[in-house]
Amino acid sequence: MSDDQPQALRAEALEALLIEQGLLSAEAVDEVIATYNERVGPMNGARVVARAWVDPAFKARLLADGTAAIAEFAFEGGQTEKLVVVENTDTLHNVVVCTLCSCYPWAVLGLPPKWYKDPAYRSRVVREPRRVLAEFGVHLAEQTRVRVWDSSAEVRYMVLPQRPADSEGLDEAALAARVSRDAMIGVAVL
Amino acid sequence: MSDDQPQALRAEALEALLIEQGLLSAEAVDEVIATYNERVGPMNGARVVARAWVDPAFKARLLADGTAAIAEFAFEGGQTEKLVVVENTDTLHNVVVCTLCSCYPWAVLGLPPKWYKDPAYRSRVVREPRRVLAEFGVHLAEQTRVRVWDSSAEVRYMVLPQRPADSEGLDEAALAARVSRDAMIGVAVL
Amino acid sequence: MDGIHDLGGKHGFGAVIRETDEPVFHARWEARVFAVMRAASAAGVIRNADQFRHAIERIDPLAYLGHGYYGRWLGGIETLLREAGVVDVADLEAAIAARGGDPRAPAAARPDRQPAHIDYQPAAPGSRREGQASARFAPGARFAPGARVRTRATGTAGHTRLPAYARARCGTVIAVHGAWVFPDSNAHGAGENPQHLYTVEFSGRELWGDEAEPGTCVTLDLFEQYLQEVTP
Amino acid sequence: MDGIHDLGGKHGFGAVIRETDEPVFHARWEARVFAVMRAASAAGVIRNADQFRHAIERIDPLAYLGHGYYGRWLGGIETLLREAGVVDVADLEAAIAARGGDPRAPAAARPDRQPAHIDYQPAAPGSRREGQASARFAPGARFAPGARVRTRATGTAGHTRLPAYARARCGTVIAVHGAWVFPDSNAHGAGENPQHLYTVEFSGRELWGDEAEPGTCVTLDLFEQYLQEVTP
Repeated sequence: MSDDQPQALRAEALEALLIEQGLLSAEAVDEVIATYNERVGPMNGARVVARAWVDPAFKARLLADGTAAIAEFAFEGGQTEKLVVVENTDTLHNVVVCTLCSCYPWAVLGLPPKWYKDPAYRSRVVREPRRVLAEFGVHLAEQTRVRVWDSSAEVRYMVLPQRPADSEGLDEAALAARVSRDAMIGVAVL
Repeated sequence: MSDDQPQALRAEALEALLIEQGLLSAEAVDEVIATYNERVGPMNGARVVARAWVDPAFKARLLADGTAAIAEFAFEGGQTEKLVVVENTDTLHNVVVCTLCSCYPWAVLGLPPKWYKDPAYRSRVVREPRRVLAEFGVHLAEQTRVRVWDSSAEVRYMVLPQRPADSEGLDEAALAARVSRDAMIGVAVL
Repeated sequence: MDGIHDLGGKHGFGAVIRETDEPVFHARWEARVFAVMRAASAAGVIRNADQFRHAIERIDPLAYLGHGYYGRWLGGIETLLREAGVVDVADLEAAIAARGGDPRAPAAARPDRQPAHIDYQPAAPGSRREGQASARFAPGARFAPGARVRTRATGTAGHTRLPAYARARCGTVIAVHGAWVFPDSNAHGAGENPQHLYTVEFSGRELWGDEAEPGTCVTLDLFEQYLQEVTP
Repeated sequence: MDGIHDLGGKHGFGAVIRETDEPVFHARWEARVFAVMRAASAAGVIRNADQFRHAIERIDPLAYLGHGYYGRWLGGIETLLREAGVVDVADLEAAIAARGGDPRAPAAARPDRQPAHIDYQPAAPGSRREGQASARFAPGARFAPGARVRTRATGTAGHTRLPAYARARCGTVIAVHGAWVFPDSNAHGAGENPQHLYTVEFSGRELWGDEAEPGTCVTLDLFEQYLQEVTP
């Protein structure tokens, strides 16, 4: 993958052929770039997490039915027909993967990072999650159980991280700014 | 693999370093080339097959203990510590593979052809042997059973093909000339 | 399909490499591929996500490992566009050459001569996913939370969402998700075959034996047809 | 090791490509690799075939699929030569550059920082294979021809000769070969652990389910430790 020039030219050629046939507009690329840079991304999931931290009723709804609970945010982005939110606790750590392709809850987390889609993460995290998490800097206590969610169908998973101990008194927006993408995948703690 | 120049240079560099250290002689490459072009190859297996066709007592010994039976030929070549010879009949067709690497009975067949070592043959012949054999031009009757020998340990397998119907009266040397490498792997019939 | 894509539990891929300040798209061509995917969907060439995933599974295995995520998409989309006759490979190669590229550079696409899904019609417009499938699916779920189930032992040449690492394994149902379209048939235009979907939890030990990390488990979302009851 | 090398039953590799009038070596560098392998064996760097096979399994997966048979050997040998300290990577890269090559071209070798086998000593000179192992192995074979056996369900991070496609499968013993060195331990310098070897026949249906071709079976040569008795 050191040289992606052949793929770049092939994509450009394919795009040109579809534009010629009237199947694609020349502006579509810029629209894609704008959508996933500006509107669809982990800032959406962060808002959901922050609200769950401050609003116990919302948190209960979110854990009971993630799809219904996030409907009020009206996110765009797709790939999130059914959302299940799983909560980290003192005794259980959750982490999400898709070993067969790269399923990911776009509406709340945007497009996945490269490592999430690469063979190393997909192959290893189901077999040796503690070792992989340690490489990410997450060192779990032996007695903390680890549950790896392999997204093999259309259900999409998001982790509800534990609220940082030093976040007392922050409002919802300030809390959202503390929530990282990696924490919502389960490869970071806050 | 369109361009194997990096591998070629790396091999040359490695060879040079070992020669410098006195671990390898500059003539070793030519000796390897001579050995496997001139002395170790399927002409050896062909002699074994031809003898089995003309000498029923040898054939019985060969099928009972291949290693002992070929000892009288004193082949060189290695990779054949224990040889098992399996006989094709009207109702059973045998074919040999090594799915995990490329094990092959060097002493009787020489070094394996490229296709034997490539992913396509190794992956497919255990799962769809009839289809693969058909691609090789071997169309088996439905009632002929197929047994695929996957060489997963140090036992090496060679197929004893059926003697061609039109070979009456040929002597052992003429018969040997009729035996192909592919027939001894089991991907051809004679 | 027992393909290169089925990576769960495989060894040899090294460390997880993270980028700092990773952009959403690393180059404009990645976004182009995304736009082409959308156009192919709108044109009806990509009929459903299952067919698209299977097209990606069918690309050249070397490209699968070497061309990255959008390179894999590119291979899958080109496969489907050529199978549908929307793009002709000669035109594509001419367009590559016109841009100064090598039209014979190894491509990821692997179109079938007779694609299995060419006659595919959705069973009903918009009926692809949960809501609609549930409505048309009368029978109740076969398994309830807490049920012990065993997965199918063998693979298939077609599309499936039961990874190899979880075959012939026993687990416990921890959630029931209603009826969903069955990818194994839907990917091939062989019907939506809606059926109940279960989240099944497998212990690390069940999946990986003695080498499993202690106190770990994996969940998978598995379709009813993959599962058998375990008799206690 | 659940590595890229475990190809049996995998889909997606296309047609078997045969060459007409194929030479024994396609280029001189292939014979060079062969000669280097012999030298590495003579120098004690390659201690046994199991260790060498495992070194090949450990190379870069892309190189495994893309560099051909002797490219795989090259990767395995370079791995072991570097792990043994016989070859330094800086010297190797300098030698490549001196020949006009790019020393940073993707290499197949994947040396471990702390190779598992560095302290390996053969249990006895020349005791690697059948004859000697049998002689030192007292107990009788656990299974006789005709016995029904089931293979181990799980894989391992180390070397093994039980392919993934034949795990958790029932078959019939058709031959007993005496005691042989156990590759799973011998590859790692963890002892020769000699044990009985059996040829086990599996029906196509047992391995591949309903999609199996009728009237086909596969045999594997399997070590006693992989096998369990099937109680009828």
